[in-house]
Amino acid sequence: MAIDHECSCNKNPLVPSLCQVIDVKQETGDVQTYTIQTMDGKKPFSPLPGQLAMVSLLGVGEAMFSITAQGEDYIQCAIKRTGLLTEAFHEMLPGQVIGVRGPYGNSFPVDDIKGKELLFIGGGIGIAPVRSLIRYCLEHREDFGHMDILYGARSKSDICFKEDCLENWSKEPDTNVYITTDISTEDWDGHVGFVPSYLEELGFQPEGKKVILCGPPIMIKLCSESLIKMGFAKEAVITTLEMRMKCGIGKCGRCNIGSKYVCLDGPVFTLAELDELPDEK
Amino acid sequence: MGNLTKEQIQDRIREEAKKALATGEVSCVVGWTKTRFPDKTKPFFAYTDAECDLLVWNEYCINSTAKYALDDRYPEQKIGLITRGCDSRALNRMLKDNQLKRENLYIIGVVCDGKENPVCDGCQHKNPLTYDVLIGEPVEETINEKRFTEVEAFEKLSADEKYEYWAKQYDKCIHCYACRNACPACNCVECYADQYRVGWQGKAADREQNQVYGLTRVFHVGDRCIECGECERVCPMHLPIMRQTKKMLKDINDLFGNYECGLPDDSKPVLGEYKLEDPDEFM
Amino acid sequence: MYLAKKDLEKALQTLSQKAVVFAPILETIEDKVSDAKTVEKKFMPYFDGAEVALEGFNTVKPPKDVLFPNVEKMYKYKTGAGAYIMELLPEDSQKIIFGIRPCDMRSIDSMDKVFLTKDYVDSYYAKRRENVTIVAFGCLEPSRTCFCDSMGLDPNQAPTADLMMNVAADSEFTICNDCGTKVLTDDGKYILTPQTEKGKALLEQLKELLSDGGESYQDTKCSLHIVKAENLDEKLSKMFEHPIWEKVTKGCIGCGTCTFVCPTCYCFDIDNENHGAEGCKYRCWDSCMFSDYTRMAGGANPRPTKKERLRNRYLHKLEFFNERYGETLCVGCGRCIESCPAHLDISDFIEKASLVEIDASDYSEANYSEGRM
Amino acid sequence: MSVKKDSSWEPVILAFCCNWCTYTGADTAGLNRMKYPENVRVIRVPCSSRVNPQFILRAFQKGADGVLVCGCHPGDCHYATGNYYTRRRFMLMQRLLEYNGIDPKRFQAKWISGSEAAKFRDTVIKVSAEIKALGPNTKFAEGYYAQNEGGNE
Repeated sequence: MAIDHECSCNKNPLVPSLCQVIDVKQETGDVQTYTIQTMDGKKPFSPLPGQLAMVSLLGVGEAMFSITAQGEDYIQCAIKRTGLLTEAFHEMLPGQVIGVRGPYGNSFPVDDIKGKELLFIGGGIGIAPVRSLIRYCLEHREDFGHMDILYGARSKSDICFKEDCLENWSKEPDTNVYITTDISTEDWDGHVGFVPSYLEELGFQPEGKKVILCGPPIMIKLCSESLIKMGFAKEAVITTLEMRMKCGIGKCGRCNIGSKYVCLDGPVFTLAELDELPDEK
Repeated sequence: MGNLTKEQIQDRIREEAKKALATGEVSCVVGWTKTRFPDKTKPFFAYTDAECDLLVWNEYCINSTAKYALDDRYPEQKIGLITRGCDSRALNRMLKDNQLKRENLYIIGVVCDGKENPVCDGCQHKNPLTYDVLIGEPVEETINEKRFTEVEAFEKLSADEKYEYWAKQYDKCIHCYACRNACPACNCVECYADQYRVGWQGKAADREQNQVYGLTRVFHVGDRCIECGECERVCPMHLPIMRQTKKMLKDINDLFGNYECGLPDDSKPVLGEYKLEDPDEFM
Repeated sequence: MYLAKKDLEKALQTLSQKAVVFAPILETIEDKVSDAKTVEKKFMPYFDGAEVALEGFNTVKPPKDVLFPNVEKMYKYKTGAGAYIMELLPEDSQKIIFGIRPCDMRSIDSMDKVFLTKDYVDSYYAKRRENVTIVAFGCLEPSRTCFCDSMGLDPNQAPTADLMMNVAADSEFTICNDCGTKVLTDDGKYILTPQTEKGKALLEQLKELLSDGGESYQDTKCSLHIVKAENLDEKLSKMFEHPIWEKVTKGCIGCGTCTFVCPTCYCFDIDNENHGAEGCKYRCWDSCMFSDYTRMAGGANPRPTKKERLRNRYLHKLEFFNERYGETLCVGCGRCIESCPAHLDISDFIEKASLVEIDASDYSEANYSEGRM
Repeated sequence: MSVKKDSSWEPVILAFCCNWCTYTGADTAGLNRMKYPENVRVIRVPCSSRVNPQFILRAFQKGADGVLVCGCHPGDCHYATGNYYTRRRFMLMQRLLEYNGIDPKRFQAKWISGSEAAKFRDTVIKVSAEIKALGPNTKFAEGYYAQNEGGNE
């Protein structure tokens, strides 16, 4: 039996290539952003907005992270400290050698949303995948209509990508940024309240608008309900899922929801697509 | 043997199960029902009278019912359990380990007439030790003179012979953890073996990891083993797991006096207590 | 073409010269303290004097580990100064799986679909698969838990094997003293039918032992015939929240036996083993029945109890795989039925699910258990 | 497993020492410039009963040739009763390991107080000599170094 190697990556998809962390940025108390380059200073690969990278700390483990930004010669991942592996990631210093493979997963449907008005909703670390699309849209600003960005964090100090959220994005043409925090603190004079209620307060018009929604599961659930109440079609709401992943290429079996693999067919789904899947998220 | 035939016991089980459900205090009764194979029964949860009529009693009712009480440690209603001698010891084990509350259990004891299971030949407790109702007349218990003969014989082998034997056995192990999941002494809320990220043992099912798993489990349960033989029965690769646990029990008997687990007394597990006059070999 | 039974050993010896031949062999572990010998039939490399048992029941474990080993090293690495990652691919050695049963052959077809299609090709599996030639053997006596013909297979035929081997139609049988099953008498013949180029090449190696002629025996039937709805996968897709799941999963003890003896279970985990600064990344079989399988770093688990886990396993076999790859993942080999500690029975589930009414809000075993015992 | 039993072979011995007695004893031995074999790696534990039997299995798995557990004499435990549990636990462990083919000399336990520097030295010398006589341990050990080069076959 001869096997046609029609793999999209031309090499062993399960073996990472060596890369280095060239910059570590403390975003919040428990989130760091890593800028990653190949050993010879190149970009590891060019992901589409919303795609994932399998990042491995040799000897500790590997896990899937969304790629939050990319530049000429780097990609960036924002990682929140939640378990043993991410704990180890947080001890990394610039110059750390890591393994990276990818990019995996589908991506935000950039062609579908061209010419549309966009509403980005992010909560907590959920802003990470959304940011990759926001950056893409800002780079191709003329292709997209009006943009609203709604971001909620626990408190001011928990806001990820502070320069982008608090300064840069609101300066962009035809872009509104709304930030809310769950609790009020002395250093915060903006809106206080949870994302779903702020969303209803702001009352966006559904016509010609696409929504990109990402955050903790409960926020996604409540926001989807609010959006549907506001008249958005399920096809117009795009969200991302997370599941435990090991291989990233749809073989190892664990990230399935029904017959779909989050690592291969996801992580980006519309609410309409999610409705088709069994309720095991 | 008790004064009831198998059919009579089966009828009484169904009757008691229905009675228990009728009180409204018991949500379901766990027993056995037929499968498509005449020599196999499967654990069965009866919630209604009609389902109670599917409960059976025959020589193939070999699965332990006790472990299913752990599925819901804080039930809203009592769980009814058809309980043989070994199951009642298993329940005592879990009650003593504070995994269950007696008031959450409704125990229908059945005097056991032996099952098609090799371990039943050495049974020392055919009568349930703990129960709310008892089916059948208690029988006289027999002492198993051969409880440790196999262990004693194995001890006499040379170190290399022993190692080779176990190495071959652990080569067969497929890491399915059936022994753990069937064992009433394995009642930790989260098993160390599921904590792969902590690094107690690797996940690969090779000889070294299997040996570590096997010995760790033996040591974890060795002083609390009730000798029900479930570990050996469920092993799809037929590893002689009891030969290990019985070794622990034999040493405990030799060093710290007569010891049997799962009896309704207030004794503690051997490794959970000490005596000042214990023998000392480390001076 | 046929091979006389007395020449089987010679044939295996001939094949062993060019490849490692995995055949169903009886392995005995002596126990010096009791008379109880443990005899296990398993696929292992053929050696001179091996007790090959083609006939009789199928092996306890399937031969899937020839293609997809229990533990497989993926790459080794070094951390810190001089860090490197070095791929470890399987060696280029030829292997033959000799005497695989039609159900297990069909399960290899399913694994081919998983590992070799859908955007990514798994390099490790591909390398092994290329170097493997498969000789299938038509069942003579299915064990009592076999139901492959209900799942659309024929226990006499494995159309995707390289070489098909059946006993001759005019064979005579005796009952084996050790295992109590039907075996070919010593003067019997095996009919060999090549089905691929690889199979023809194998026949070429054996040509001195072969003679022309012979009809193959095709009359083996499975012992278990089950009711299976035509559109079971569609039906199950509407039954995700059905009360049947609560009932059929109650008895499960949550071990991984069914997944490890299953010929089609292919899920794996990836982990590493460190020795100082060096180490290697390996993958090993994993089981969807374990809590660790889907538990995420924060502790959240989308499948928290055995109900969700067993449901996922059954649906993967009977619905999800159909939707993704167009075939059922259960091949009806019956291993999980024989090995399950709690005596759960997937064939029983298939029957019940086929008979159940989707809209029924209440499900009682009592309504479905009569009439089939 | 490559057996490296030549004359230069030195065993790897792991000693779990209680912080309150043996560790101090080992310290005193050092201060008094007592000589003892350097193939012993000391791991300080808060009490000998801190030593989980799995530590011992894991030590053998990762290449130790012998394991030594040292604690306070019965009655002297800093936590009053810890070493009584140790005593029961490791008497059983030693027997279980022997039952699985490990020479009982490879896993030993000893009571050594903070003032018994000489006993610590003597114990280490004795254990080291005994294990040297037994040779390298291959039982329970991971076959990593043997398979390292060969890839998957």
